[in-house]
Amino acid sequence: MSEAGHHKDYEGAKLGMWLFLFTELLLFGGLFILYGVYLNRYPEAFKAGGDKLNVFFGGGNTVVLLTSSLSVAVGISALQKGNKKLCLGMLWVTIGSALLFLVNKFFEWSAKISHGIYPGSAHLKEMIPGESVFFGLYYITTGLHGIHVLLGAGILTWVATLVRSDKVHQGDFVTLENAGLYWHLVDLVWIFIFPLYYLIL
Amino acid sequence: MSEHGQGHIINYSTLVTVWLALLVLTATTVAVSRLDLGALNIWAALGIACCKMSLVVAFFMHMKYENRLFQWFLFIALVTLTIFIGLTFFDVLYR
Amino acid sequence: WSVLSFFMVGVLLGLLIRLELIAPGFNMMSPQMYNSLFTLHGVVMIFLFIIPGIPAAFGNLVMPIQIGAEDVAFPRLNLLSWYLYITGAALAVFSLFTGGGPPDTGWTFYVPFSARTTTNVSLAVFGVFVLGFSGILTGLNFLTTIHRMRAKGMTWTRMPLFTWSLYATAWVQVLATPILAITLVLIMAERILSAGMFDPAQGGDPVMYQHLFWIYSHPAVYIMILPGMGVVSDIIPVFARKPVFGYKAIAISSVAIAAAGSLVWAHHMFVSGMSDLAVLIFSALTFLVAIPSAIKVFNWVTTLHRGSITLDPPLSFALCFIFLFSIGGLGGLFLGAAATDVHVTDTHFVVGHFHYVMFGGTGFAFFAAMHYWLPKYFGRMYNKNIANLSCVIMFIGFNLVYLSMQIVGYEGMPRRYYDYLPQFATLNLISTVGSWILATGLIVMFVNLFRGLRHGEPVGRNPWGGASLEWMVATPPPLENFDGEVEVTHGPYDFKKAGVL
Amino acid sequence: MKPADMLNTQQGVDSAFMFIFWVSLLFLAGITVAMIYFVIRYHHSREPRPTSDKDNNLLLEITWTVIPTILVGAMFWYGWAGYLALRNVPEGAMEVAATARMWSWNFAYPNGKTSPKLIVPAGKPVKVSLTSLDVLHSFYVPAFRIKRDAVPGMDNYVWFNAERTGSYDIFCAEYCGVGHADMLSTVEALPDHEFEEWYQGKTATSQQDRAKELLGKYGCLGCHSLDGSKMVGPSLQGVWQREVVVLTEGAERKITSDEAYLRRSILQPGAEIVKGYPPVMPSFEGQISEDELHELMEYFQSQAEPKSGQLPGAALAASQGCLGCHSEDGTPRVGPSFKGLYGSRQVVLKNGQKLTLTADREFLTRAIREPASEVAEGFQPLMPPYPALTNEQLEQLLDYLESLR
Ligand code: HEA
Ligand code: HEA
Ligand code: CUA
Ligand SMILES: [Cu+2]
Repeated sequence: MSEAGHHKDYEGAKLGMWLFLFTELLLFGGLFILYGVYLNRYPEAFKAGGDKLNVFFGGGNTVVLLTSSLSVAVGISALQKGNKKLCLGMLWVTIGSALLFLVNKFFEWSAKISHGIYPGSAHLKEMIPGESVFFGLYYITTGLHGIHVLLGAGILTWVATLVRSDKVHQGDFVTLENAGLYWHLVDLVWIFIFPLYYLIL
Repeated sequence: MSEHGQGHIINYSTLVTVWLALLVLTATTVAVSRLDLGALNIWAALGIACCKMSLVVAFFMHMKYENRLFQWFLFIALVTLTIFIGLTFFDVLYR
Repeated sequence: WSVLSFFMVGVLLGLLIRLELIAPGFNMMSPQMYNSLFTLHGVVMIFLFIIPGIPAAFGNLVMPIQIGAEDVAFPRLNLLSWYLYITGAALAVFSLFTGGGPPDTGWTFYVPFSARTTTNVSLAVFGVFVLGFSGILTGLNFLTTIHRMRAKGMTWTRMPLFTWSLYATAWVQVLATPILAITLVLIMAERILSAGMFDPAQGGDPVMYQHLFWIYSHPAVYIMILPGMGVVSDIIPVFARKPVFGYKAIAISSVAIAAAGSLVWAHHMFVSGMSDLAVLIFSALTFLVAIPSAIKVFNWVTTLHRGSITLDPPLSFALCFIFLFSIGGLGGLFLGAAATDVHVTDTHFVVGHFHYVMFGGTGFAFFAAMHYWLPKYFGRMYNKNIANLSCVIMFIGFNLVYLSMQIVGYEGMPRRYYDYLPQFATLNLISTVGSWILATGLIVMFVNLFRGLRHGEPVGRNPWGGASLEWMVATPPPLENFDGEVEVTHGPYDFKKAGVL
Repeated sequence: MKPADMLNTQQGVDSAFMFIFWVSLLFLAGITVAMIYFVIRYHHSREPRPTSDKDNNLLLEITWTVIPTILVGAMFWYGWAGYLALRNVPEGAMEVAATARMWSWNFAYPNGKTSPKLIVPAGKPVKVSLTSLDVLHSFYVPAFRIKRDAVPGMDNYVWFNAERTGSYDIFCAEYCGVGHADMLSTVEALPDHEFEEWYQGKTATSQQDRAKELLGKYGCLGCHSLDGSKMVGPSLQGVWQREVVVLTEGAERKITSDEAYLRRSILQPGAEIVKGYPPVMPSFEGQISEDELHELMEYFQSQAEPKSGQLPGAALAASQGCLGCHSEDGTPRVGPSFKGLYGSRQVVLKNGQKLTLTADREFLTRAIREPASEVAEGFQPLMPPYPALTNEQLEQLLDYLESLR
């Protein structure tokens, strides 16, 4: 390793980040195991549940997240090329998308809740067995994902300020890259949530 | 080893192309879900999601340009997850 | 910060004392209290002591030096992990005094009971969640450190076996702990939101909880034992004055245990109502893990062959480790075989099994590690004779306690019983008396160790004549471990080249 | 041995156990002896320098990988074969449905009979299907090496064959809360005809009949009445735990007629004579068997039990699992004891406030219908509500509680 290796070990930092992403992957993996098992047990109820979810909210949010993923990726390339302004712009786009996503989610959830569909609700208990499992999982999975979106947005904001104050720059951009990696993971998880919950009809 | 730890810079145009591909796949998955393929529906949805995942990982997350070690790690993590799911199903399916 | 991490283990031990000792006293407390007691005993021992024990205390101290690095890859992350650890511990302790009283679910938190009981399970579970996070950070830190920060010449085959075992452990921590995290989140969702994920009335399946729990918690037992095996692999050659036998076999078997150990979780569920096919598969896979463990044991014993052996305390503890771990592990074979497990599962046989592997295994390895490395870090030596004596006392007490537990379990006494039928009384009595002997031995050991580390004879760089890097730096090791670049030219057990033979 | 040939559940388990045990012992002994020998033989006082620095041997590594592999393979196979035997129920097994709840067992037979003990014919295979009403429990009979969890919402089963008559412990082996250790019962394996008698008739009468038969067989009834009237000897009605004045070698003593006393008066009738009766009873030592004595004692005891034993509410209390938490004899368990509960003053917590009230019918009705609303001080709010209980059944329970006041 080079002399300054301690702080500038890019590979090491990225390796650590990737390992962390694996843990996130497995965290959601646990929920996907449950999903798989219960889908197998209650195919009908899951279809009925999926029917009640709004594809437009889900699809819209998918597009929002994909776009935000693009914008971070572009932002990173921009910083690598030394284009700080574009990078910052892109970061703001990403953070904006994250907020948009959350607003969307908020409306979606409140619509569901006003229909009496929320964990432990009396309405759910009356539905065919399995449907309440579907919605339980839906709330836990999207809730956990929502927390990650929030966290991701927070991290990106923090990195954006670092970029602004030139603490992260063309010659030292791991922090940005790692934040980007985290954000992509959030997107990845959604890529699976979307078809599994909104599109089983 | 280059100064910036293989700081391969990806073109904007590549990124945008990938993004477009992702949108197309999203549309496809919605469309496919409208068809009634029986049990195949879920597999189709998963297949498409996996394609999207590979695109994101390879380009947005630069995995294509990282060194072998990273790719191995990713592989290990995915295999682990698959095993967890797979072995669980030996119980659930045959109960 | 490494000193801090040691300190915490010390504090912890103090905290545990009461908890453990009380466990076998059966007639002086209410059933509810007994239930909370073994729950806490289990939670504290597993999540606060034995999982973080060796990696966090000795891993952080020793591993960077062993590979010639100045510190771990992410020192700040390490600090964070330590804070998380303290927070988690505090939460767990806090759960005793607040809400509906101390949790009474057992350390396994099985639903539906854990979702129904009125005691303060949520907080305890959250504490464990935080602890899990702390473990994940340690794990990824170690992986990165070992991959990126090895000194020049420190090839993979020159890494001490302790480091190898930590490497394997770290993988398990990174890949299995998240499943625990999500499982615990689900319990909280179950309790707070009544999400119904595992509630049969709502279509959930309690057995799925067990799958998720054990997907983590079985690999976790290898998180506990692997570092212990690493310690023993490092100690034996030093005191036999000859290179470890089968270096590659031991290193590979560490990784093999980590890998195979991730595939066997459902052997805890043979009577749960799982499918018979699953029983077949998991029973077969379970036996697979026994093989690498056997390989290690054989290699250790062979290392002693034709050496020049000094029975210093670290070696005494290490030999006790081999014996006790073998009993525990061989007991595991009864549990792995489907038919016999049906009879002995959830009895004191299991309790005996896991105390043998966890306490007799990891615990004794931990003691061995303390006697081996602490003089290095404090610069002083304890009284070796007293240390050996305490080892003997503990060994005797230990077998009394747990062998009788295994027998009483085989005779059919279920675990988590505060009261039992008269036919089990004699063995329980022996067990309780044994625990007093064991405790005496422990006290002797700790007193001797602490006295020695404060007032004992000063020691030099290399009190044991070790050949791995930690013995090459000053005593106690300076902040950055090495002055300047290190170049490694020989293996960790090459006593001749290291010039210590 | 093929699993299908198994006549009981123990064989497979035990043979697997023995195989693993001996292999393990062999290895353990080998390792220990080698360790000790090496430490002594190569101690540095004997060998100041190591005599070898050999650090690997491929052949050896392969040997000690392959041999354990074969052995564990065999262990696995034995274990699996034994397990299969536990899963394959022989044809024609009698079916009993066991229901577990916090904290008691209830066994239901095909003809609708229920019992808190598992009464089975000896020598016949029995299949027990397992369900739970609340949390996980586990049905464990060590004598038959069987165990299986009772999981709510899931159907599990075990089978066994009690080859000899006798009483075998049943434990709950899956942790289920405060009463876990008290969730005990027994398998009572009876000879065929006795089982049939029990199965067809009522428990009480069959026991009664047997006892009367015995009393007749040994001629007891010639001197002792069963209806309280005095004959040559004291009446056997209410003989259990009764205060009597006896003469021991001329000296008067007041004693309680407990089991020990009753046994003595059958085996050594001359030792203590109840005041006012002639010392004429012959000893039955050597004639009456231990089993028969036991049966008589049980009979006396059952006769002495309070009337509540016969009330329909008592049976309900047992089958609904009330007795898992509430005792009938005054000892507090998970919940307050039933004895003396009816009509007593109780301090309860309602919405966090303390109230003192009388445990009348109204209160007890609420306590059963909505147990969470008022909780007796010093106890935990654990009791489940019983929505399925009919009003009639509730009345029966209340009558039963009244009888225990
Ligand atoms: C340090 C922790 C640790 C370790 C290392 C192990 C090691 C093993 N364990 Fe154990 N286990 C626990 C901790 C551990 N266990 C705990 C905590 C529980 C209970 C949890 C709870 O319910 O609360 C448990 C429970 C448990 C069960 C479930 C029991 C039940 O509840 O029904 C099973 C079943 O298969 C099992 C099996 C094994 C096996 C096969 C090994 C193997 O890895 C052992 C391998 C070792 C050897 C085989 C000995 C050395 C080799 C020789 C001496 C050479 C000769 C060998 C051969 C010929 C093969 N364990
Ligand atoms: C590392 C793990 C570990 C260790 C070391 C121990 C140690 C001991 N355990 Fe524990 N035990 C568990 C982990 C452990 N246990 C787990 C996981 C469970 C299952 C819980 C559940 O069912 O959920 C369990 C359950 C368990 C039971 C079964 C309860 C039941 O099922 O009913 C019993 C019963 O006897 C028991 C006893 C003991 C005893 C007597 C010791 C003794 O060996 C302890 C001896 C130690 C001392 C007496 C401390 C003295 C030390 C000092 C005095 C040092 C002084 C210190 C300083 C100066 C810093 N344990
Ligand atoms: Cu029921 Cu334990
Ligand atoms: Cu295990």
